[in-house]
Amino acid sequence: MFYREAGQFKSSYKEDQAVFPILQDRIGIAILLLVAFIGIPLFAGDYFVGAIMTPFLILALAAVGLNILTGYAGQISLGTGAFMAVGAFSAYKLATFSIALGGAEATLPLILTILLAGVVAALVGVMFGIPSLRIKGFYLAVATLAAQFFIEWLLVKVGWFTNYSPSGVITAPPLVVLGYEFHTPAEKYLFTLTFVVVMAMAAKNLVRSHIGRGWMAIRDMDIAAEIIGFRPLQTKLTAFAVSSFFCGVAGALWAFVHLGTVEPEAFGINRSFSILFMVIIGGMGSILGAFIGAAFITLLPIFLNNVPPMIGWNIGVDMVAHLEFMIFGVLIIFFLIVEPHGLARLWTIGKEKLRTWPFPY
Amino acid sequence: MKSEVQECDTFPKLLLRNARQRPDAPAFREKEFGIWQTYSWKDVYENARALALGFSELGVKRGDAIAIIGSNRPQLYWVFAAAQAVGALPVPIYQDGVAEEVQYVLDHAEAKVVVAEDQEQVDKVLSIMDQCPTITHLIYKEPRGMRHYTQPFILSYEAVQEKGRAFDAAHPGFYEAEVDKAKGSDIATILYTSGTTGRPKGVMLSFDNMVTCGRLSVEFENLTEKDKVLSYLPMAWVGDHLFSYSQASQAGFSVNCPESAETVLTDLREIGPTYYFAPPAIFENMLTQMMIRIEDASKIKQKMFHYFIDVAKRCGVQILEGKPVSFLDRLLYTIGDFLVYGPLKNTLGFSEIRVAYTAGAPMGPEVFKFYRSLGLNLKQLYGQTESCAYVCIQNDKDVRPDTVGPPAPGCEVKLDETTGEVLYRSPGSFVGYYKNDEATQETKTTDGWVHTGDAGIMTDDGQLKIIDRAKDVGKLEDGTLFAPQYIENKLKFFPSISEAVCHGADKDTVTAFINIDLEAVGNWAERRGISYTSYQDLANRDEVYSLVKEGVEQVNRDLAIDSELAGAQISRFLILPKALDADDGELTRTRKVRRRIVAERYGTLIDALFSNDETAYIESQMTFEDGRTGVLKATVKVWDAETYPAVRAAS
Amino acid sequence: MSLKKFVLGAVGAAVLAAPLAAPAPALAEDTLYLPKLVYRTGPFAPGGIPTANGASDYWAMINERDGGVNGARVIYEECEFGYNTDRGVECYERTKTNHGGALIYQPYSTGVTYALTDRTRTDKIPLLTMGYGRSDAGVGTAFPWVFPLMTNYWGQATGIFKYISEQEGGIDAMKDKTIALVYLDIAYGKESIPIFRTMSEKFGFTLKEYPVTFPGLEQKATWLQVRRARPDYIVMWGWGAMNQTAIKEAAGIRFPAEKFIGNWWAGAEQDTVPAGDAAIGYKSATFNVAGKEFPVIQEIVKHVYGKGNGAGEENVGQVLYNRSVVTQTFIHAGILAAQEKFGVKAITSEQLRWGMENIKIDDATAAKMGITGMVPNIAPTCEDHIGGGSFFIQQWDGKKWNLVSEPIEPMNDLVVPAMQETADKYLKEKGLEPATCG
Amino acid sequence: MEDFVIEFMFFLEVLFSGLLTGTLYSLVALGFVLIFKASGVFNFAQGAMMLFAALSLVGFQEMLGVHWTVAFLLTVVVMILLAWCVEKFVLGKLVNQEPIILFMATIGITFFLDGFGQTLWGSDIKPLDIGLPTGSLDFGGIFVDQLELVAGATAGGLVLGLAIFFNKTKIGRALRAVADDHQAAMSVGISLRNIWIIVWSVAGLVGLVAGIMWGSKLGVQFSLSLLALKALPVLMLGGFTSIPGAIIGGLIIGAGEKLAEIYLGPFVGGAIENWFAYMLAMVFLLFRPQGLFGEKIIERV
Amino acid sequence: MGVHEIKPGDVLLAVEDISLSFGAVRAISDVSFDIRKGEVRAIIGPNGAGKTSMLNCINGFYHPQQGTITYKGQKRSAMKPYEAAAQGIARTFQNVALFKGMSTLDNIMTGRNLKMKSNLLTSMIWWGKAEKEELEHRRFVEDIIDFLEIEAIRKTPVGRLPYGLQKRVELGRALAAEPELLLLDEPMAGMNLEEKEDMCRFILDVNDEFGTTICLIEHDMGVVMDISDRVMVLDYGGKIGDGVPEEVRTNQNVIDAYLGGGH
Repeated sequence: MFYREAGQFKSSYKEDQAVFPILQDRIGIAILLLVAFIGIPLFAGDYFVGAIMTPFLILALAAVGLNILTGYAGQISLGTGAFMAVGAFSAYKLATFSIALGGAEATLPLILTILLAGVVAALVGVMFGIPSLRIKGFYLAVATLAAQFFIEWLLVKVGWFTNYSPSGVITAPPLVVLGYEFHTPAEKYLFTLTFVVVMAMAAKNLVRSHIGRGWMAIRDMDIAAEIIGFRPLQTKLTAFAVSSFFCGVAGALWAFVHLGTVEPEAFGINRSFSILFMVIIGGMGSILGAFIGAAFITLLPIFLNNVPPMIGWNIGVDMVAHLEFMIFGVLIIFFLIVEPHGLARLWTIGKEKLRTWPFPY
Repeated sequence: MKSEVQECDTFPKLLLRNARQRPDAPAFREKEFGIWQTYSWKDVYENARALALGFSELGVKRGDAIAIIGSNRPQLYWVFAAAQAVGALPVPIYQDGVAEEVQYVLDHAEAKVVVAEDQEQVDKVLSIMDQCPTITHLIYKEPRGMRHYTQPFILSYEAVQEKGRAFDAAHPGFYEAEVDKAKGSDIATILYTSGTTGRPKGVMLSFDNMVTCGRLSVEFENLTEKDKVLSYLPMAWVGDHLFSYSQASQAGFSVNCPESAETVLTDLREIGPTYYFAPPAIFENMLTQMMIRIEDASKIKQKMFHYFIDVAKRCGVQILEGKPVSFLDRLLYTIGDFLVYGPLKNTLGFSEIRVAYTAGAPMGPEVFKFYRSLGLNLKQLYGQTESCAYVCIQNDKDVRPDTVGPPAPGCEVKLDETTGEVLYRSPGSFVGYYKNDEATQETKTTDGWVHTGDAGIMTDDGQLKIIDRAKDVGKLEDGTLFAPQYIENKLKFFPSISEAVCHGADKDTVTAFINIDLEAVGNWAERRGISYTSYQDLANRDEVYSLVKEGVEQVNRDLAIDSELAGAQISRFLILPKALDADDGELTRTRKVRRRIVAERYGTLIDALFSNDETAYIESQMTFEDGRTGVLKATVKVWDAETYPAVRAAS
Repeated sequence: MSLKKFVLGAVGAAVLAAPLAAPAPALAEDTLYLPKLVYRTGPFAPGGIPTANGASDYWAMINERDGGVNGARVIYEECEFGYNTDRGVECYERTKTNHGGALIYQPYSTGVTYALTDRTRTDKIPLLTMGYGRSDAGVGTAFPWVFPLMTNYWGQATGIFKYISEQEGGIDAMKDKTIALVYLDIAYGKESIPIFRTMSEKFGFTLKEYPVTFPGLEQKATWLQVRRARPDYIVMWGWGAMNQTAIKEAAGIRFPAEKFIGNWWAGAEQDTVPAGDAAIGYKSATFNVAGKEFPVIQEIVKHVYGKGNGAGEENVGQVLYNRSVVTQTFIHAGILAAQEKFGVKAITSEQLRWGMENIKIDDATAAKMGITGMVPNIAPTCEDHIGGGSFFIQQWDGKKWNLVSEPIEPMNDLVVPAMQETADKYLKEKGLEPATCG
Repeated sequence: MEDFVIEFMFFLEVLFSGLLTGTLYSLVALGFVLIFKASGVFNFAQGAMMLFAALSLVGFQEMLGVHWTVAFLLTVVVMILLAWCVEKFVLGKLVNQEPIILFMATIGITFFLDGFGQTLWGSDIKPLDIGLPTGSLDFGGIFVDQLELVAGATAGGLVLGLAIFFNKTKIGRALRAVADDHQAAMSVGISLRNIWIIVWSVAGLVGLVAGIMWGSKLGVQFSLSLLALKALPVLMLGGFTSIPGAIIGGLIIGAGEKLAEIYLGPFVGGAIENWFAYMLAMVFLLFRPQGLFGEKIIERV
Repeated sequence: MGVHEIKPGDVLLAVEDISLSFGAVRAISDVSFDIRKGEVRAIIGPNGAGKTSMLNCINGFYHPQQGTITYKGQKRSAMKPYEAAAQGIARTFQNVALFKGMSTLDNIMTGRNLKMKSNLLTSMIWWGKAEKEELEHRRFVEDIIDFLEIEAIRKTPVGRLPYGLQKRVELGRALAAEPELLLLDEPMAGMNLEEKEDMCRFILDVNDEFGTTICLIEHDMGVVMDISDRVMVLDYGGKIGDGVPEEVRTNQNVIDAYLGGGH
């Protein structure tokens, strides 16, 4: 309906391969970015920015990470939480490195800290990805679950990771980049948003490169992929590394930007599951899907929880919570029945419909 | 000092001008290897120059004919200018013509060089080489599969250009001199008419003809270098020659060639031309497709679609022509534009169109109004090969579905008082038929008036209205005026009817052959659970007959309120067991019905229509989809249709 | 994306609508807004329900009986977070600005406490974590907005040890004894380990640590080890489903229940009743006394349940219920103190912080609040957010909890320096300056 | 020497209690296997079904004040009803979808059941007492939990019962057929729908039994649904499709994690049961990627 | 058998005395043959004759228990399929093995994989090297698309294509690797006559235009005889005939195997 594609011809491969080849999409995404970067921080309250958008974005980033592994490379993982934890705790260790040596404050630049934390998570991810060469399908979940429980356990057990904090809780240093401290929820949100946007772009670039095609090839038909020249182990491990890198950065952001003080349980098995749900509901093999899925899994329950009091329906918080669970469950099933391949597919189909509007095809 | 108009009196000169004035502006685009490969005017000039000199190197002399056979490709368009630059006559040939048709033209034009698109065309030409002794060289554009063609006279396009460049280096100034030798009155090209009857005739057009028509029409429509056209109609057809060559050279706009015949619609959508031409059949076909597609949409969408189409029917044309319309209608139309018309034009690739033409055959007024009501500035153009397709053009502000507009700038039109035949005198009036003076004299009077062969009426305010081919217009036994095409066009507005042939001259009543549209009716049948095995089977179904009958009777009702033609309503019809086909000679390549052939071939059916028989048996030669020929044997039902008494229109 | 926009829009609408929907009674009357994060659902609901009910009932009673605190009506509002830290944070952010601003938060969740430590500092809202949270949060200069009050985990650990040594006839008698520490292997459970290790070193008893994997449904391996180690006492740092399993398992290895002592989150009816007979004789720490005989509880029964209201009668008088009620009386006292000091009825959260630092629960106040004998006296200061509290040991007799000890004071000579040390480390990592007092 | 005897006795006790715990895991895992075998669905909701069944049982007992056997029967009816609903509203609409989609759908069921169960029966902890013995027996210094003995016996009985059901009854044979080939099952004359209802009912029943066992041990409370996590390594080790695999897997995991915790745990700080179970399963899978009893995968092109 | 009479060209790949068995099942027993550079070599045989297994051995997917494979003059030890691919052996599959989640274009692009060098970091950043490389290979792939006349389905997800086109795309994917040796596993299986003719034309064109050596297997003798330079016949894992099509056609063993009706 909104699309007027006639006349948008491509006279170079560069234009043809663009992420958003359609003008209307570019306009849409520009508006979305404007709203995200300017509209929301200006007009939305602290609650929306700090308690809804920031965690949503961070989890969406983790979902992008998992989507690379599960959606693109076809390797199921239930260790996302652990890789986030690795990111969070690595960032903490890196940031407090100089303090631990007796320095006055953290010296490593914050952004570098977070990225390096992602690298550490990537290394750990590669380690736990090695069994993927032999173990396939649902069975692979066992390897990642082992990572999940083992890493959680390790972080609780080994005091070094938490600088010997008695309870195993880590405390993030202040968010300072080039002398500027990110303090208010809106500032923290913008910090997160920038990270997420840049990394989502990077993810999109990756999945449309030959590396991404390798992942999809392995996912769709691993034997054929190997025969045409993809090295299975290398390809899978790259996926594990990149995925874990994203999750690690998300974990570091979660600890440093969102919570500030965090215990290992924040990255427990439930986190892993919920991010997997985001990927499935959002749509496997779609960067956009990761965002939609994250919105569905994180925002919808909050929304459902907010509705009854908003409409003046006073039924007690426990009842509201129960209703929230039931409706949420029903909606998951509903959307799966409507479109089993995820909300992103629903969006794609909707977009296709808009492009051919008013015709059905 | 000559003005630019005088200066640039030939195409090679125009090309040079374009290459200087707008060297980097896109001149041609071709969808190839997934993207629109773009050639600037400078590229075109350089390529044409190399090719032209290549021709010289091959021994082409002034006045030699160079035949072009292939689909619309930039490289083939360049042959025009290249040939003309060295004084040769480019002769484009319909690429889907069978070998003997091609052979006739090559032979008649005494072509010396043939530029063919690909292996398929090369093979076709090779198969008739023996009968065309004038041919010295065969040039191919697409090297695929040509590796094993070792004949010395077969050359690649690049090789010729290479020779040309070498020649250029050896003879500096030769090209410029050759170009300068040409003057406006020289013959620029020979276009062969497809001819509904008999052998094709070679229409000689001078530079003055083509260049002037191009210039006048460009001025008339304000075409600029920013415009885009999609060139997908046969290069041998005068219309394409006018738009893709003459006007493009004049205005400097870009000509866009589709990737292949199958992808025309996609490519049309991608390019989004600002200036578009299509014969009525294509517009009709698009409309049919639209109606079929919308029937698969959800009920709500269908309702919305039809509602807004009705709104457009009510006020769309007025809005397009800037006439007063009620606020509510205007509002509804705006909403409709967002919800329906805009998207519709978008899916068709018409979003950016400023001017669209249709010509070549009269167009059903309903179809015509439909497109205009969507906000598409569709206009009728009247012309023929002999006039460089330039006689009458409708004005933006005064477009009527039943006329072809007033004479175009520089043109004069008059009617033969006795026969009603349309005659014109224009800058585009052809020089003569090649090697056929007799025909030239028959057609062109000494004072320059050209007979069109069309019957027409001049309205009071000077607009020309074409009724039919002059020889086709007849009278029923009782003297009632009978214009078969007029009725046929009305019939063809129904999506289920793809073609119709009416009979009735000198008979007591009008009858019709109907061709159903396989896709539309097939879809319709599927939705109703009617199974069928073939076109023939489907065409013989009672359900389908009923469907067609509804259409026929609707046409009769329409005719009943038309004062002049009310008496000629269709009383009986039948559905032909096969689709009329150009391969069987029943249609021309531009999909006009060859009445004589149809009448000969289906004589027994015509007899049945005018008898009281309920069925008729037919045996006929036909070509199957895979190209095999066979004999068609069928028993065909004949149905009666209701006719209505003439209604005097209130006005 | 359209769906995302829809959800975002809807959520956004909810957010925007919230301040509009909330009536603005401040014009008409003074109010005190006390949001409470609760978990009436999810795996920890058994503990969450009585705590939530206690608070709900108490403020209902205050509004009903007194028309609020000094005439300022109390707006008590619950936000369900299901013991899920993310949702707890969301609840906090959702409620903190409602009704003129939240006065104080009491999350009853370690995870949420950690997550809110930073946020409450920024937002200047006190965080009451009575009996849980960071052990070092008692250092008021480092955590000016956190109020653990009473005792922290370390104090509790030293107190339990003191109790054990009393049972055994003095500290010296502990030298050849073995204490098994069975703890839930998460941040909360680990909190007491350092102080136990210090005590073990100092007092010469043998300490055996037995982590129980979260959530502690399956503890066979732990108890087999305990059995092999044959400890003299078992101290348990448990929570939720772990507790009754542990009590059953202890009975399974025929460990004498009276030598099995839980901390105060492992000593409620919810832990002992499901364990059945196995729990008879089991002991636990508590800083509040169970039972319905206390005036404040009677007032609740009279003013709330007597009028057919109330959140859950079956919880009234239970350990966790009473603990929540006691917590509310401390807030009540803090509000009173702040009202008096600042001379306004509708105090702000910053004023309440002063109030909380200046409550003085002595016999007189306790009598006034109706909690005499229900809880030890405390008197926090700006520097000391604990206030020198003490606690009791109680024992389950199969029907109810009975006190079996006098108030026990922690070994502050051990606890305070340790607190100071980790608090200093916290400040350094955060790059913060200590707050000044006075 | 005596030390050795004591150590050995202790080892035996650890092993035995591990095996018994393992059977309790197997009970949970059995439900997964049944559904996966017959419909290829990895039923994430098995834990929630177990909780829901146990909650219903206790709820009926409390609400109606009836004997537990009556409540048991009522619960069975509820579970059959649930199976019918699952087929009717969820699986029936997702026929021929990929496994991961069906998996996600069962997550929807999980959320719904969690909310629904708590709405009906509340979130409080509820003691479950149907007269199963508690406390431990002393076999010469080896303590054995009576409840776990009962659980072990029940698990054994269930497996036997299921084996008979699958091998000797017409429905059972159809169920096995459907696992191999949907077309074949159709030709037996039992509709896929009914088979799904039956298999989900049976899984619900198994969940109920597991719920009773675990509920007697822990009290009926929300945390029961978390036990599904303990069943995962069992499943992966035993293979998703093998009933004996679930039993053997349970025994291996149960014994393995207890032995590891006691003999390995102290060296690394303890509480290693959770990850050890998965590591164990993973190491197993590295050698047999299709699980203990899964069919060998031959790669073809 | 007159091997030496056939058109000149070095031996590209030689298989000597290969045997392969799965447990007790013997898939190939003691087969030797060679493929010469530039020829179209066919392996035919009834279903289950061990044809696919032979291809699997050649491209390293199966490792024969016995015998040697010499490729480009070098004896090959047990290698992984991707190593074979790196040495210039590409193949198609009997049951189309396209990557269903990707478009035609992307599928063929995967064939360029071995030639693409950009690493993780440059790919993430995209601008510059990675993009340039991607576009260069796109251009190459477009030639293949043009060659195979599949322009219209360039952006269509392959799952939606009819079978015949899928096979064509698969051929495109193999061609994208610019292989020296192209193995085609029943390229015409399941096609109608017209599609078969098209495929034959493409195979010959590939051989002709790119000079690619082709080894194809088929169970249907007819088409193969027309387009192959040499044909080897397998039956029950053993070689029963080898030579130019005419020879094979008249070979009694072959006639028996095909017409004997023993199977």
